[in-house]
Amino acid sequence: MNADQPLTRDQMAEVVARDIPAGSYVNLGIGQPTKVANYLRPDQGVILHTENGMLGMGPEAHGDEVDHDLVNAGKIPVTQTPGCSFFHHADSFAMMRGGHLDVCVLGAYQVSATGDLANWHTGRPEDIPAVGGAMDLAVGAKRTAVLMSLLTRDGQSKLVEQCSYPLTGVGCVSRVYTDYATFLIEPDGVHVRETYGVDFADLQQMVGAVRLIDRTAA
Amino acid sequence: MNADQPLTRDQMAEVVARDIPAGSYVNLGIGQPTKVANYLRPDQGVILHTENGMLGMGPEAHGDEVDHDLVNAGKIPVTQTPGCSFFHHADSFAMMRGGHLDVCVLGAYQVSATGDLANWHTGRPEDIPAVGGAMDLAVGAKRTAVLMSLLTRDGQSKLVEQCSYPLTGVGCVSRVYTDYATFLIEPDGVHVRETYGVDFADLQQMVGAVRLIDRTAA
Amino acid sequence: MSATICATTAEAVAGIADGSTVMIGGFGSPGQPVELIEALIDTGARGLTVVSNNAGNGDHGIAALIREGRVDKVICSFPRQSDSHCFDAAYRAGKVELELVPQGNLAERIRAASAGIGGFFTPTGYGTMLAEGKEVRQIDGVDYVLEHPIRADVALVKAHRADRLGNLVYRKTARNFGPIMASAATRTIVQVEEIVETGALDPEVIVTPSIFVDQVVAIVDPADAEESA
Amino acid sequence: MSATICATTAEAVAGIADGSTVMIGGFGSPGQPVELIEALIDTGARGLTVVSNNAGNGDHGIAALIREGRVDKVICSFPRQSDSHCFDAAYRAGKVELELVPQGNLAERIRAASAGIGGFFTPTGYGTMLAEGKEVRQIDGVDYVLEHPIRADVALVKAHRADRLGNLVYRKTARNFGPIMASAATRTIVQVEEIVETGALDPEVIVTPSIFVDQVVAIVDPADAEESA
Repeated sequence: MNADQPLTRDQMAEVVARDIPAGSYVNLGIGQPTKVANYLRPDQGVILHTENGMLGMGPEAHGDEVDHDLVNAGKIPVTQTPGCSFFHHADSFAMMRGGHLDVCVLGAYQVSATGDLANWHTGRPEDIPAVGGAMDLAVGAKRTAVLMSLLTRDGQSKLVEQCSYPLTGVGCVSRVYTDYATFLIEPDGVHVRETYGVDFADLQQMVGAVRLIDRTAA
Repeated sequence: MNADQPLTRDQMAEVVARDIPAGSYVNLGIGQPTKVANYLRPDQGVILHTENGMLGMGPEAHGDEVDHDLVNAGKIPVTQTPGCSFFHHADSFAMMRGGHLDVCVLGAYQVSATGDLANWHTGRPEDIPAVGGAMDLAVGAKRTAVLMSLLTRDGQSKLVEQCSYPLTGVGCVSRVYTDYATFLIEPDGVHVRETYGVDFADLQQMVGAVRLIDRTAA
Repeated sequence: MSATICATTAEAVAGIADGSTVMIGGFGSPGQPVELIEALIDTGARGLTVVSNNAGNGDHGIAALIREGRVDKVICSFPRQSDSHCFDAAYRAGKVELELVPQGNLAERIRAASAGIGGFFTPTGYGTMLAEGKEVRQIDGVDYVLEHPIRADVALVKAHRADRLGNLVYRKTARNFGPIMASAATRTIVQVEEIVETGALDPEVIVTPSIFVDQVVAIVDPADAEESA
Repeated sequence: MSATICATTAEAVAGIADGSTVMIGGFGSPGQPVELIEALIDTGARGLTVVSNNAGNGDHGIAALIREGRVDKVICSFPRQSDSHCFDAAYRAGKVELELVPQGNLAERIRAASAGIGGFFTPTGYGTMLAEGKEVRQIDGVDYVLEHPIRADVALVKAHRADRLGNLVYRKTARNFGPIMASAATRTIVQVEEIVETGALDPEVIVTPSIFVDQVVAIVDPADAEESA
């Protein structure tokens, strides 16, 4: 969709979901990317992995479904699906690090033009750092995608030449889904696949220093 | 036992069995050391490990007990005991390499005075080499014991200053059970705990260059 | 050596020395052995290094151990949570040291200790501040960081069922760090909801073989770390 | 990507290229996927590197693959057996290269490939001729050898049951190399005795999650490698 308006968070999740090939094994991290699950079609046959030791994770649990021994990476109670399996943490992260997941979707503070990811630490000395599985997810999947708003609250592009926040991984991101555009990070540069509510020239101005390649007509 | 005669193979196995502390987890390798199992008392509560993925291995299977999916490291059909468990090869060798087995008993071509072990390869160029789990077992257990005849067929001591056969492991053997004596390999040298059919002086002559320490009176 | 079935948590945790490194299972609340941790607090042991995915949540379990001043250092991946106020306060007061480890490296370092591996090259963390000062190497075109095993004197683990030999099975995502911690510590102490006769667990489904287990205690109705009073 | 249920072994192994590295499960006969190997022979693929614990026994399975001249190299721990005449003849004739690897290093190198580990320090083999020319390092007073992952294009694995997603369970000591090979190859082809409906396998007892499996074929009454005619 080359939409007339910037996408809402739900629309962004929908674009990501539509892009996931049928039959993929997918990790949706924590927070906003988990919304993508709401837009996966049953006939897509996507199987969700959660880092805390499960394949075939189902939707959030409610009421009597809640089982305190069954949570997702955000420690929210979830359900199981037929054909799910449980395994320990070393096996779960071997699955990630070994490149067995087809797609991983993460949030980000910043993504660089060469696919560096910053999403785990503000770098502020007063903040207690916590990394969790972010660095493992960043380098592990066959395709690491980022889902984020393009601009910070004060209007700065989060797609940058070089990350100023502490890195999560180097050169690991290949797609960036934002409210204003979907970007493909390729060896020859950052391609723009779609824009939403802006045209290519507007977008180039928004991201400033990062030189974009227009593929919206393709 | 300080016996009047050199020990038979069965008696050697019995001495090894008697030395295994109650409640130990033990690997008996392949070949002659597997005889040790015949002399373990039920009240010893010893649990046998086999490298091909099982704890709680039972005796050899006969007749209707034979199950082609249940074999020991020598690929001989065996039985299972209550409380046994199955696991894959990486887990099985992690269990060995990680030092979780209390005792491992192996055969040998030679053992050196500092506990080097040679038991996998004759070194003859015409022989096809095969190592199996020998090197893993040698370095993995809390205590690696060797069960072997003291002398080669032509009367050479297999307890040697330095192994002439290709090594299986360096400094890994701490006990050597033979037909003529039981040896303890310790930091200060090779101690003789018991002799069978020979006295200490005879034994020292048989092993030649390796200087022995007499503890038979202890 | 064979596992011992203990009548009480106090008996199970007896003898944990001051200054011990203690692995504690759990991913947040699921799998966290709250009753064993409370028994550890009761022993008075101090100067502990805790290895766990999180640094405690709420006021019980690991959070209580930190609040009571028993922990000098935490090795974990995710200390900051909405209800990690016990850790947060101790950390900001400079009372507890933090070694932050990416979760998969934490799991793999624990697994390496259990498997007798002296070190391994991992891609995770390469080029980040968590790899600063560590040896790096490019192998077949991929950049790796060298990481070393994390060993422990004691592991406290929560499983679902044990047999009398100490074989363990877990329940759903409460499995998490239990199996790898059980196999990486010199002494492994386990709380389970039920102890069954030896032979009652299918040998195909045992997750932690008894060789890794030293003490087992049954807690029939264990507290949830987030909810226990 | 999701696994495919195949009607025949020919369909399951289709497309294995000449020169492929092929992991083959089994410890001797238990776990050896004889029917898949025979289908591989039928494809005519040549110049293969076989990774397996043994180098074939009797006249079927791996032994037949070697006898038919399809194998350029074997990476294994124990080629020499009482009935390994097919390998022995090919080896002595200089037709097949042998890389001999201690069994635990073989398992750990396969596991490293599956886990994205670039290399690891193992104590096994240190100071022996099987470590000659390899990097060594002393860490905390223990001597180690650096070993690297063994990856494969294809794994042929025999399991007991699969569900329609490709989740696997094994049977007794036939489990052996199956789970680690299934997770270390680009493409994993599995023969099982029975395919059950998705959801029929207890999620707690699945040994190989479906993510590692590409093709599944049912062989109702599989041959034993030592006995098949």
